[in-house]
Amino acid sequence: MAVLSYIQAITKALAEEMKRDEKVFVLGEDVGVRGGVFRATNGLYEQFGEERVIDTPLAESAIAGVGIGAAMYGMRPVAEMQFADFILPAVNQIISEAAKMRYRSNNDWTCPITIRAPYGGGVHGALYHSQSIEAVFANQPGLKIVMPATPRDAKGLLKSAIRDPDPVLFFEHKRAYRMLKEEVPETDELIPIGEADVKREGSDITVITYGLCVHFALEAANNLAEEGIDAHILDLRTIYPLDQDAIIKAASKTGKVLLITEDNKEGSILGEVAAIISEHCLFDLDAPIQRIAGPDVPAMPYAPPLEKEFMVNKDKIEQAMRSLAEF
Amino acid sequence: MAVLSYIQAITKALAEEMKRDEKVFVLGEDVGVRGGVFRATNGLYEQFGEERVIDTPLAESAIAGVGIGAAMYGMRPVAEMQFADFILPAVNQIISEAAKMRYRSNNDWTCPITIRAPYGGGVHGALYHSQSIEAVFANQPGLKIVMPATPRDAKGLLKSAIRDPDPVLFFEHKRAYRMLKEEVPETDELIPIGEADVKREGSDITVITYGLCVHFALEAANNLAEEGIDAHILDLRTIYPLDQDAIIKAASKTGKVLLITEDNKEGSILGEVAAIISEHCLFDLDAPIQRIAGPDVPAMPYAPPLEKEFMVNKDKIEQAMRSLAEF
Amino acid sequence: MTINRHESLGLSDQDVLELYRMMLLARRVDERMWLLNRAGKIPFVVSCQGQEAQQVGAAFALDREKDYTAPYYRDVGVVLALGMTARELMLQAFAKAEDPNSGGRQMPGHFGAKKLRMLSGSSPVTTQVPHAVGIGLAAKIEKKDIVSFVTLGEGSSNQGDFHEGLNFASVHKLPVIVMVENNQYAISIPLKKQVACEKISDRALGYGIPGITVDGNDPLAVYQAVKQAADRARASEGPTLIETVSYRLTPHSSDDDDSVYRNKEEVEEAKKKDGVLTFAQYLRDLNILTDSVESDLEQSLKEEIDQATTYAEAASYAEPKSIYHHVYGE
Amino acid sequence: MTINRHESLGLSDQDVLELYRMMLLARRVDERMWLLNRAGKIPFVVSCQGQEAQQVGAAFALDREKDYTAPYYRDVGVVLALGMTARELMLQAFAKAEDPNSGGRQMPGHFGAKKLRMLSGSSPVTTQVPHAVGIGLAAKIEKKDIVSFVTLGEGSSNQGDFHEGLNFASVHKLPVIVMVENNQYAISIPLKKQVACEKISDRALGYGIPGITVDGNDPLAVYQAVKQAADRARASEGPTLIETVSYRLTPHSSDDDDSVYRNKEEVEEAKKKDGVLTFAQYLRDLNILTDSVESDLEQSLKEEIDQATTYAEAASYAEPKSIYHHVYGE
Ligand SMILES: Cc1ncc(C[n+]2csc(CCOP(=O)(O)OP(=O)(O)O)c2C)c(N)n1
Ligand SMILES: Cc1ncc(C[n+]2csc(CCOP(=O)(O)OP(=O)(O)O)c2C)c(N)n1
Ligand SMILES: [Mg+2]
Ligand SMILES: [Mg+2]
Repeated sequence: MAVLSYIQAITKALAEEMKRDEKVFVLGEDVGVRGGVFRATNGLYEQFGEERVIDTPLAESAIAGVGIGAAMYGMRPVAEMQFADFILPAVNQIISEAAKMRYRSNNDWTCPITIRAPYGGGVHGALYHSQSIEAVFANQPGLKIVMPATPRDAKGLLKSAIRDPDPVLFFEHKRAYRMLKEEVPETDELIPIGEADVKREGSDITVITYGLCVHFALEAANNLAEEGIDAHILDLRTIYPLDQDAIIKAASKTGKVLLITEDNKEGSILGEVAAIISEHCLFDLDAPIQRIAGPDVPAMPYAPPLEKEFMVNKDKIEQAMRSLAEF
Repeated sequence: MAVLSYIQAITKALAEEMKRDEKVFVLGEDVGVRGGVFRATNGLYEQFGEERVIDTPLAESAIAGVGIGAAMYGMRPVAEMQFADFILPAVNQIISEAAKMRYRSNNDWTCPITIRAPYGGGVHGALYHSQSIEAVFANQPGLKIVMPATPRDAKGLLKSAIRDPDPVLFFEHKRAYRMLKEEVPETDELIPIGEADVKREGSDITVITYGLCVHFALEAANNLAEEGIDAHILDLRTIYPLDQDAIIKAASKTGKVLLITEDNKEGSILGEVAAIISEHCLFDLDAPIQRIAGPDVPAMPYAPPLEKEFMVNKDKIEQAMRSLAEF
Repeated sequence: MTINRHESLGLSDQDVLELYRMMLLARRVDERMWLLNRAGKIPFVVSCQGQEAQQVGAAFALDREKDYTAPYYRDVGVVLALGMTARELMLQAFAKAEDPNSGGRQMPGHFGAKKLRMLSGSSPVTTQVPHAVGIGLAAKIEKKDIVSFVTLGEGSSNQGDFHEGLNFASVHKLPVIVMVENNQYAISIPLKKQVACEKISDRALGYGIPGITVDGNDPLAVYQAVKQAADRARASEGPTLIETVSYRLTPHSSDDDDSVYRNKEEVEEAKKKDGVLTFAQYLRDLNILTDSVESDLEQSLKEEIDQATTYAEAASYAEPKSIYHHVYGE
Repeated sequence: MTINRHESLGLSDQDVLELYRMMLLARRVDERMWLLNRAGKIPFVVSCQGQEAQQVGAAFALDREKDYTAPYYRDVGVVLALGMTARELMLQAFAKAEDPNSGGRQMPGHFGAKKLRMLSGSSPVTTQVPHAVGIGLAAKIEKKDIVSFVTLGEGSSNQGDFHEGLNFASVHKLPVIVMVENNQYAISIPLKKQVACEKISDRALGYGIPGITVDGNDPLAVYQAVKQAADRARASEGPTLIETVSYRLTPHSSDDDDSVYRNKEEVEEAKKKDGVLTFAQYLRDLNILTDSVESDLEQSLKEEIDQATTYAEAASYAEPKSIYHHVYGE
């Protein structure tokens, strides 16, 4: 096993899949010679050539739409949106086309495209380079949305996404890219889409979250362990469709649930998680379902003190976990 | 008071606002000579001329984007999307631009645009003329989303939307257009955006819903009244941002809550409603929070038996209300 | 005297008769749909009438064993020429389980059949343009001799996806043919309120590709233009934009009332140039279409459509519970 | 001998000196930003270097008391010429509360100021094109003598909003000027991988409007083109598409490393045509810019920028709790 950063894990997954299956190709803005603005496709152009690592014109609807057409043909396109915020011009292609292709054609045509995009804040990216955009898509049957929290998950889930027979949106936390490192198996590990993962076993309170917040929660849990508070942490990993069983199990286990997202609070995917819990295990609850999220303002500002005020962080989480435990 | 259909109420609101304020104008596909494909803008072209009732090229991103520019200038554009399903090419303009204009400019520029769109199913419209699309937008601070259930609400809320200093998405149920009729005051009635409305007082169970489902719920409630079940029905009316107080009050009142939407279940706006309840009045609940919604398939099919299977209807609701009462 | 124009295009008398048969089949199927709609038997029709010549002419210029297509909702002529049958179209109109396009899930006019390499289409206009470009890209990557052919209305050429798709195809020199069927209206909006350019094909210059405008009522002119574009595509010379000019003879759809926005005279005037009539005249002038051939043809089409209708009407809907299937692959 | 080209454009010697001062101010502000960035004082710069001539030339051709603008992120020259000050730009760079563009909410380069009738811009490219068209529409409805001027990069001209916006403006004959600043790159993607047309202005034909390509290093050529377009707009003759050709002299932004995708020689070659240098030479040749004028100018710009920097660095951030304000109107 080698220690890989989150972004190295992404690059490795891409390289391995391109090597394994020549139907796999990459397209997006600056993914070629430049290797991507974050360098997620670093080295692929050199290794696989310009026909399989395609620099596209600056047009997200075309990146998605051309990818969809190629996927219908039988290719396995991996499209990159330079920032998740810039996926919005492609919403019609993703929701009207990719998500509905199999269904509308009664299983005749399929659309095995993967769309990767860096999301998330805390990088001085201001309003348009910091957003969590998943809620826009988390109501579209036919789509799957994956948001890995660790390098190992990132690699194994991206490989699964590329092999998945249906369209997958794959959101990578841009602050995780270089911040997170861990040992990642050299083997061809596939991590199944649709399964949440218990990142920490615990018995006092349950934290359900995804993405970078998993780490904040784990750090907080470590601190709280010293105070005798034992947190159970479920990483959703796939945020659409949700792993209902895992959510119900995790919530029932402790009866005290804290949900965390970096997204704006109202209308985030946490609402659905809360609904699942209150539909299925209401009587197992010993406390109201708590949520920590970004505030309901459009997106995080640029100036450092303003960004800080917006961002969910370890301290906010730790405090909420503590009061929930004490409830 | 005159009896108006839902669509007549819309047309009347438009005409009154255009008369009151010459900054108000209408733009969209076929809204001029044709008076709209549903005839919502019927007569406006004749009354206000082609400069204020503008037939646009077939391009939704431009309809929204040009409207946004005009709104920044100080006009009060009312843009029509021919079907809610076709708002998707305009998502970037709506979310990145309209919703964030005031915030990103630190209150310097504003964007008082209203975007109307007919949504909803049960009209043999198949996948792309039947969708409930609100969840795509119900996570965007800066936006308001209104979905009136009655002619009177439609008129009063549309007038408020046009006068609102911020962007408002205004979704009209296309099956309600000619099906619903009621007395609507001739006066200049403004119904406030952001306030839910109790459409029926009751003490046994609480139903929270919006749009056409309000009527199904009211009909079901009438039937159930004969069985001695007394339902409290809250019409959300504004589905973003939600009227939290009204939701908490309605849920606490009976302790048994049924949420209803025509949208696909997972990720619909009901999740947020459930989250608000389970955050604020968990201990007032006597039953798990129930949800009735469309199934998690991309959208309703065309063939009548398939469409019927998809659609929420009075019977499904009545049954759910009965079992909740019996819980 | 009428000059034989098809020979020099490499088309035999039999070819052009078959071309005409296809046009007429499209017209007769379409007419039947309206009757069924007005009789309350099918809820919706969207028509090809007035566009059959360009549709069939174009389809005949493709390699119907290899090429991919992304037809738009009016393309009854295209899909018939590519191998969809009248029965299949009737199954679609009646929204029955056997409809190969979607099993009754989608409205009529939403074509698609993998066996015919015909991409599945949706309602939001112009999304198919990037898809067709994606096919072209796949063909290029895989070094396959495939042409990707896509159609849309002239109103739809104002969508962003038209621009983005054509630009992508031209930068990557992909084997794509984009054919804009200019029928003068986008629902109620006349051409001059949709665009300010003289010709839709003027847009080609912005992509550095050939842009051609042809008479959409003349199947041979369209055949020739599409053939040349296909040759270019196969020679790796990149995409072509073709505009076919004709007129929409019916209302936009069975839900539309066109008397609100255009007058009868205009429609009557256009009917004189109807490709079905003018091409029949061409064939009659060359003695290819004789009275007896014509009446046999009409007779056989009528039987085909009658049978198709009877079959489709009697066929079953899909099971209600089937709506839960095929959201994701199993 | 250098010919006086500005007189015939109605520009006095003082005008062109002022024009040059503005170009130089833009350059010097930009250079200072890089120094501050490399010193770790400001997190981000996106540069105007190489595009000052077109930016200032264009702005000078507008009616700066009436017209509306929607500049894009490189338009330091445009916004300075329109009345934004070096201090305001520094406040933006340091993201301080007094930044008139956004109070420190947005990144540098996201301009906007209602008092200057300069629309607020976002990061997703090209969205400003329809906005500018909306201003043109409002001007037409309200019968106001307003020209709406919008800029974007050539890479951004491949977005759907470019097409949809220009089409709308041309159909409705709106007083809009769309200026594409073609600097040869969209981040790492060179022009030939972005478009296949010869000139970006070739796209105008598809909208039935004039399309003009001018040397972006020549402020007078740009001034003339924009002036003519503004005259057309004021005469209700509709929109104009202008392409200004130059070169991006810096990396895409302070986060970019351009050595990965282009070589130094290419950049050095382009620097020879740098409008700041060539226009200075023009003014020197005409004896408008003398050594003493130039050193006074540099000195005064330096002082202005020093003061702006000092002020902005010392200024306060907005209150953290202010992030909850201005989501909706009160
Ligand atoms: C994105 C989108 N917006 C609106 C519609 C509604 N609509 C369906 S067809 C049509 C007009 C299309 O005109 P054109 O492209 O000229 O094709 P034609 O119907 O004339 O063949 C419109 C507005 C749609 N289907 N998709
Ligand atoms: C919709 C969108 N996609 C991607 C980006 C990321 N991005 C920022 S600038 C840029 C290149 C723009 O190139 P061009 O339009 O030529 O302008 P230039 O920077 O060269 O002046 C890209 C891809 C963005 N801002 N918006
Ligand atoms: Mg048309
Ligand atoms: Mg550029």
